[in-house]
Amino acid sequence: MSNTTTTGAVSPGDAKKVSRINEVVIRIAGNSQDGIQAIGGFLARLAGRSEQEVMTFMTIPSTISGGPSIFQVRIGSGEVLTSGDDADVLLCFYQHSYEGHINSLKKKGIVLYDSDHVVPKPEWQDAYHHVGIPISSLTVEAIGGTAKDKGKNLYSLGLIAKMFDLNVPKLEKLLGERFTGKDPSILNNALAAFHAGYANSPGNVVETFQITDSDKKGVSQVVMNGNEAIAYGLIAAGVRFGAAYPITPWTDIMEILRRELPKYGGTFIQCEDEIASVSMALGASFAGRVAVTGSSGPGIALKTEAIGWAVMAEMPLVIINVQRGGPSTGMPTNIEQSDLNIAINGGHGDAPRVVLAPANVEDCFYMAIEAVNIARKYSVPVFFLTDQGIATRIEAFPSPDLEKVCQDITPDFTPVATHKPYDLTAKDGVTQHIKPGTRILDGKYPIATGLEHDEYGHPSGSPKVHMLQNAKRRIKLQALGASLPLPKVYGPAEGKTLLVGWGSTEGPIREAVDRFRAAGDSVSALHLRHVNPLPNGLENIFSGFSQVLVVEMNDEGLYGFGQLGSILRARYCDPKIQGVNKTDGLTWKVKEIVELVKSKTAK
Amino acid sequence: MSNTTTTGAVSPGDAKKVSRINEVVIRIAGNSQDGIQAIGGFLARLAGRSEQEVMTFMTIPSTISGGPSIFQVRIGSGEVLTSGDDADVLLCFYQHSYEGHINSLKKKGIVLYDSDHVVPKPEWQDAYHHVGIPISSLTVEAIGGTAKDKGKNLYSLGLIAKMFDLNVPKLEKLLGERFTGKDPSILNNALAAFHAGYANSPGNVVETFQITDSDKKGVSQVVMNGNEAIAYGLIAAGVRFGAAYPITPWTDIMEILRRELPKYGGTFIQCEDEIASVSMALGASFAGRVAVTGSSGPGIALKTEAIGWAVMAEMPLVIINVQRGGPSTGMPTNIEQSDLNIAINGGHGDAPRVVLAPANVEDCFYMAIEAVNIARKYSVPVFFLTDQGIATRIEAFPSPDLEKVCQDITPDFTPVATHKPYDLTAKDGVTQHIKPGTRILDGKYPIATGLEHDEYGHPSGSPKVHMLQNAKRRIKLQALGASLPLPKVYGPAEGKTLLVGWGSTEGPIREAVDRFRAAGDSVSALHLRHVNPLPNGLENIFSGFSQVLVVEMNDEGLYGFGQLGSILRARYCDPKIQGVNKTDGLTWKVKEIVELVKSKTAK
Amino acid sequence: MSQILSDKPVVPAAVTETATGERKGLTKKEIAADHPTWCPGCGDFSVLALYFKLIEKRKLWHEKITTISGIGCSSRFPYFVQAHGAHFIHGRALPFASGVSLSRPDLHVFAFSGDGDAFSIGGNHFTHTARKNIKMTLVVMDNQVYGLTKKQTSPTSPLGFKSKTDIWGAVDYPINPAKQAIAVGASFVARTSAANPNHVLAMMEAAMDHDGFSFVHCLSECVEFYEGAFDVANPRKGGAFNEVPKNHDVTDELAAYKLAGADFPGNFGVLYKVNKPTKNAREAEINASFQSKFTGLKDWQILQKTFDRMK
Amino acid sequence: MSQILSDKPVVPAAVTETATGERKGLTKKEIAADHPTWCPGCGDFSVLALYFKLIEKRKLWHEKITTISGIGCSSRFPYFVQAHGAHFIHGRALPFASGVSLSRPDLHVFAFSGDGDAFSIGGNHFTHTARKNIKMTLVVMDNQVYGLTKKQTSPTSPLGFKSKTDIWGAVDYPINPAKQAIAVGASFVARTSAANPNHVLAMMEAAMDHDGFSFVHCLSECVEFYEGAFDVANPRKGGAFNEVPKNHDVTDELAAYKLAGADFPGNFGVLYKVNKPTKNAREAEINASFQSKFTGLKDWQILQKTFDRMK
Ligand SMILES: Cc1ncc(C[n+]2csc(CCOP(=O)(O)OP(=O)(O)O)c2C)c(N)n1
Ligand SMILES: Cc1ncc(C[n+]2csc(CCOP(=O)(O)OP(=O)(O)O)c2C)c(N)n1
Ligand code: SF4
Ligand code: SF4
Ligand SMILES: [Mg+2]
Ligand SMILES: [Mg+2]
Repeated sequence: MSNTTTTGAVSPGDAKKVSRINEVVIRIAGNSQDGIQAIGGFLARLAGRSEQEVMTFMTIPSTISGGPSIFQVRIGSGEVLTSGDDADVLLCFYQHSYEGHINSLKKKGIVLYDSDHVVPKPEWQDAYHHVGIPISSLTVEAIGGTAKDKGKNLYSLGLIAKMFDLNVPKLEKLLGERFTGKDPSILNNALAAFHAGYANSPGNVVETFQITDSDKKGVSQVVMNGNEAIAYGLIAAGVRFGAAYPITPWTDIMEILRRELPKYGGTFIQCEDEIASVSMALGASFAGRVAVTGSSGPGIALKTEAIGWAVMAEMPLVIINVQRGGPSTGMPTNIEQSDLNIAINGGHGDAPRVVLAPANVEDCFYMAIEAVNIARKYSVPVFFLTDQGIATRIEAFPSPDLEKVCQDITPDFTPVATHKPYDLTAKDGVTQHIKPGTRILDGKYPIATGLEHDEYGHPSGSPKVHMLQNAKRRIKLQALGASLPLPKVYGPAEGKTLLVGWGSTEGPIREAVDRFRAAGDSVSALHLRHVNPLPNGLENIFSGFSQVLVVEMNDEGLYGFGQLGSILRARYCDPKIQGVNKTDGLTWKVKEIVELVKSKTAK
Repeated sequence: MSNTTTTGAVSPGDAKKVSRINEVVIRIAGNSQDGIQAIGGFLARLAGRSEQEVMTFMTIPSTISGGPSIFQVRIGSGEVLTSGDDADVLLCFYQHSYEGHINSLKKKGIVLYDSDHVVPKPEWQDAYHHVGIPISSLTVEAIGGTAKDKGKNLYSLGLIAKMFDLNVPKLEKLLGERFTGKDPSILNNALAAFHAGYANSPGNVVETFQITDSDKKGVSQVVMNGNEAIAYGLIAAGVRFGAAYPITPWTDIMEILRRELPKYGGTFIQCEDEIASVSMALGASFAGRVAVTGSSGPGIALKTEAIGWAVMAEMPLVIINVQRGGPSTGMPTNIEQSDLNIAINGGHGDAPRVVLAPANVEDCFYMAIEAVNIARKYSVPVFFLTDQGIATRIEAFPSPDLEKVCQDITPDFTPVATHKPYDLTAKDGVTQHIKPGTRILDGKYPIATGLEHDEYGHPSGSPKVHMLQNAKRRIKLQALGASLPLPKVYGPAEGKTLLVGWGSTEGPIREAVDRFRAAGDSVSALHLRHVNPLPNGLENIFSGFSQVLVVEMNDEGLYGFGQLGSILRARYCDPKIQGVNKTDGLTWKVKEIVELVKSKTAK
Repeated sequence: MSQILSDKPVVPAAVTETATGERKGLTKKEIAADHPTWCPGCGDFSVLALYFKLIEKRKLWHEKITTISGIGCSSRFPYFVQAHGAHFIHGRALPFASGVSLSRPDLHVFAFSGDGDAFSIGGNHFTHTARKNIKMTLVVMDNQVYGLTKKQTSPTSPLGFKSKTDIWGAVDYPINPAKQAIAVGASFVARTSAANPNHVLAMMEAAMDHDGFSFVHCLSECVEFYEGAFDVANPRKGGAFNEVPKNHDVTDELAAYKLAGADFPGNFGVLYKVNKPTKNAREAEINASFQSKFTGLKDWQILQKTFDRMK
Repeated sequence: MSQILSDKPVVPAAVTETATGERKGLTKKEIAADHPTWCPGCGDFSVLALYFKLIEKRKLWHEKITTISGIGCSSRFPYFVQAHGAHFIHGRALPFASGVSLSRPDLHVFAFSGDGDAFSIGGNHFTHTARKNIKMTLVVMDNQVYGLTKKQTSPTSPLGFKSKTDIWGAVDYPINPAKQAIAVGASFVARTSAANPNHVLAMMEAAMDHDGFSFVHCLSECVEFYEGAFDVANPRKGGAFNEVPKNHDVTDELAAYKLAGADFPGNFGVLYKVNKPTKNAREAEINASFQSKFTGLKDWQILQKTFDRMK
């Protein structure tokens, strides 16, 4: 909890008093049916509307019939980089939630438990401040017997609202928005449960807290998870066609696009499989404007052949890969960054493609637009590597200026005199297709093709042409690499250790840097959002450090360097580049990074 | 032509004389319908029966209706490493064959042309020794008007037999074997055409040649191409089930297995697509003994998802990949080594797999057996990366001792007391599946699965289990790597430049080394047959050289190091590792390697 | 080739030995493995229970049954059965099962699949496994929705079904699995419903006894995402369970096609059943004819003969 | 949703302008591109010539036709036509063409495919494109063999056909493409033969005019690997070209199914044709109903409304 020392820790005192804190981590543990994600969602949204930063973390049960599930939310008035290693407050509904998560509570933290279901352990009484409330029965009392299971989340929201002196009118408004369009009795019940919780003032809660005002006053924020940010980013970018097949955790994105695109005259098609969907998206890219497809793990593997066609035919396409635990069906609801290899090197033949990886939820939105624009500009397939962590993580970020950000990318059908889609003399190898519907006055029409081809797309078996076209496909990406900005080092640009990350790990890595520096260790961080091609000039950054540790959520691999680590080593041949890896399917805790980095440094 | 200086070059003299040579390169150029592959095949087979070494090279027209095609054969009594950069004799049937291939003839070489179709160019008369024979009309004369197009290859074989004083009874026997079972008039026609050619003694052929006796006297040889060697290697290894879908140049292998396996009680299934075929092969591996699937380029991409299952389920499988020019449909009848990336890194998640690459046709046979045995021993999918070059290249090699080599790998169905297929305590992570049909006395049966799993194969969402099972899958391959023999350096073990190759390029690289060393340059070579995992200890070999050049038939890639080059750089972080790459779809000429290496050395 | 030679499967000795011994049929307890992770009330429980019953009743043994599936709620099946099994990838249970069937004539091969698994991503394998008549039983637990991925439209979802990918109601015409199976050449096609246990068992038995590709289309309700989908076929929910008319000729393709096309939920029972050589038999026949030419030779000797011709 | 609203396609301005002008129909010379690489005598030449004729006769323009294919001899088609085209990957011409069709209502979308491309690797796309009734024309040039890869068994090869993968004669029952198409819901199914040019043209025209997924199954001889395969349907080779009986009701599914199942080569002509809403129309309808709620708003304003709810 950053700055807690200066603002007062969340710990019980002798008398009810109000402490000002600048952030809090709340973990809610129950079963997936308990609506704990809803409580988390309300808290996150409230933080967004209060110009605070917020980050959430949740687990999804891997069994079909549901089961234990948690939602953790961290709200702060300063920068919030992770959802927090340890909680200040643990709200738990069952004995298993209590016993299973007490370890994630800070020493002296508050455990708020449903005394209808939880019997507290004597041996933990000292370490944690226990507050028992018969949440289930009080909810029944408040809203009647039937709604029991549905209301206790809102009752608990009331408890938390009271404890942290949250803005009740804003919360009421959020509840109202959530339950609009439904039977009004539902909203009334919800409000009743919430107010009952708010009114309850358990005797041994001796302190309430106020989160200090944000330093971002006046900034209007939106609150969403990474999958939503990607879907809306694509819409803002002008994408109007997509096709896919469901798979967790990609599915949300297709569900959003399926239901939203029609508003914009666009269409999203659920296909019979992943191969059909990448093919259909390519058909639409060929026919008009860059289309999107997406998947996770196994579905990405199935799209590989068609993506190779996109490389050869130089067809723009955005492929969203919401990574999950692999290999094979693996751990579908867990977090991993192990698809970098397939994204960069998964094609047969020499099939270079662009790989981007957003660092956080806001980045999901803007980088989706960048992905579309790179695909269009370079006529290439672009892999967008997000992961299960960002996908379901909720963050607040400043509302984008949509009038500026939204793009109109309707294709141009003005007749042209002549056209060579695979012009070998084009600067940096960058060419564009014209679209069906466009008349070509010299009567020579191009073919988009997966065979090696001449400049019009007609088959060629010429050795020279193959070398030149291979080079064209490579040079385009080298030109893109040269155009990319060098990422900024977090922390001093020179020092002992540089932590390199990519994708969703930016937050925990930065927080680890903060901890190191607070302890006097010379550690900085570099975050790569453009993973293939890499921006030029990284070697100059690396040269400022005596050790470069690539922090990734994937296996160390046969030779011990992880997936990005191996790529950096191959390019720079710098033996000080080493890996820090794990594959437990969970986001990095800051302390895990700190410990592993220490152990690597000790060596 | 090695040693030609000591044995007399193939060049015309003043009087008909017999020169003894130790090798010759003959290129036959015509159209694909002319049966030029048959001439080449007879020559190769004859060399095999004469204990000579032989290597061939052919091109296949990429258009459906056929077209220009060549067959080149190099026969020698010493070691034959390549099919030869330049020909000693060019036999050409048409003007386009003449004009298109004269460049590949050595200066002062013999061009033997069909004067019915070819008008020789005056400007080339000096550089090459021209011998015109009305092959077409003489063939008609010999065997009648109808057989015209079919016989001229055999007529030409006669001409060549005479010119090189080939063993006529052996050739007659070969013809006899080839045409057994057919209408006897076909054989008679063939022999008639052959003898007519043999009897013709063109006035200006002033010299005949005799290839010196082989130093391998008494060694019985077999003659086949790489695809045949793989198919028979798999049979020798005990593989009795396979499934695939046709694709050039993989198809021959499946055609051979489809027709041969029934003799051994095995079955090969042509499936509806590549996904079905890898799945069916995995079903058979699960059910009994390791099965095979295979493909080229696009089909390999389609198999990726299921191969990921094999990694996760630890199911043995051999995947033959006959590489061709990529990406996408690419150049289906050309040669390339550009599928190393997909073989090693093409799976989603952390999905390490074994990758082997045979160096020549003989190696195709023995390495197919090794592939099967690695798959069995380590319960892993094994990629076998051959290429279009080896696939169609004919070589002679000592007849294997089949009684020793052939394996019986019938599974064992003896009941077991208990069984854990994913036992985490197994040494080096190496475990074996038992097969359906096996009774397990404790009544706990395992599931082969693509989900992360406990030791019995039942799903597990435990972070710890995922880390441990990921490690198990990695450690097995690390153990395999540790067990691999370090390849021997060709040439001195220390020096200036080390050329590193893999797959079908062993021959040309060695010949390049020979040329360099003959010219006094300090160049050696190292050939990797086990590409993933690499054998341990290569760094010790590299340390003996000031430059390590990785010679590959693939694109240099975004950062300039080629596919294997990048992998070696990532592992060893040794900046002296650089790439020598080309993608013209043709086998390396020795002189190309020499020139490129020189240019890299000059830098 | 018109006659099927019986190719003797190489039955593992140890097992045969035991098999002729005095082992008793398995009890339900011995067959059940993990407790199913399905939602309480899911139709798939019933299918599992009847598979257990089939194994009990027909005295099958653990090591003789192979349970194979793809991915989906329904495809979790193998984990719940104590027998050799494989949980393969989405949509590909059939080719995997074919690999087992074609190489192990001594095993009973059962594949369990969902409507998405079998008819969407796996639709082509369904067609080709059926046309080749590969011996095995496929049971599709059709809930007309994607269960595991939480409520998307499936290829059997009816028009108008409101899923997360068709919030306005499904617009794509659903397929009729039985019709497709008949048209592409399946030799056994039956329809049943998980809500009628006796009927499910009867269909599974008939399917197992069929020498060829036997397809059991089993309606199985997803109580989580498509509650009440099959009430219309459930007498206890006010619907009607109409069996295939007694006079239906199961070998008459046109009649079967017509019956299969009846309005949902149509008729339950065996719609189509013809006997024709299986792919297994055809391949065994090819093998027998080749092997007869090499009687008494060891494998290496057969290969030697080939190599002798390559000299 | 039962009524199809007509969603006005955004026809590119420049083109419409020209279109209303005085352009004449194209000549064969203007339509022909590369000289076909097919073997002399290949049936595919005829199909290409009739496609040219269709373009000439119906006064289609280069930029309005889109020719799409997979991989195979037949799939080389787009290279030979001067029009926007795509030579996609093996078996996937249909989903690619669907992407064109669903996003560009102003274009004529034609896909050309071989029997392996369409019914083997591409079989599932065939099923699902048909059931969704996506507007386009698919012409399958069926030579009952794999041509490009040089003579392997195809899913339409008859039993006993000696290919390189069945040297003893094919043992797998072939599929009947027309039957499969009808069973899975295609709305237009016709059969023709490249040896009968007038008939091919008539079928292509009828297919093009059909508002939905139109499938033309065209026998097209591979003279290289399956010579004489269709002599039985060729009066010039002693066979008979039997047309669909005059009294056949093309809207009667059962009658069409029965006719489609007649012994090879069966009857030529339109076997089945029904009108039902296309996927294109259904999606346009959804769009129209949503867009009517946002009339006058710019795209960014629509998105702003959504973001306002995410605060
Ligand atoms: C290649 C691939 N694509 C998608 C998925 C995600 N997925 C898992 S199950 C499933 C469909 C489930 O529906 P169904 O087959 O009807 O089975 P049910 O869950 O309804 O029993 C999907 C799309 C996957 N695991 N693999
Ligand atoms: C994924 C993939 N698998 C296999 C191939 C090889 N291949 C090319 S065309 C073809 C089949 C050709 O047969 P058909 O579709 O009937 O067309 P035809 O050549 O007979 O016109 C095959 C198997 C390929 N190009 N891509
Ligand atoms: S989601 Fe549906 S199909 Fe899956 S277990 Fe639950 S009820 Fe059954
Ligand atoms: S191989 Fe057959 S299908 Fe292909 S072009 Fe030649 S004749 Fe036509
Ligand atoms: Mg389902
Ligand atoms: Mg064909």
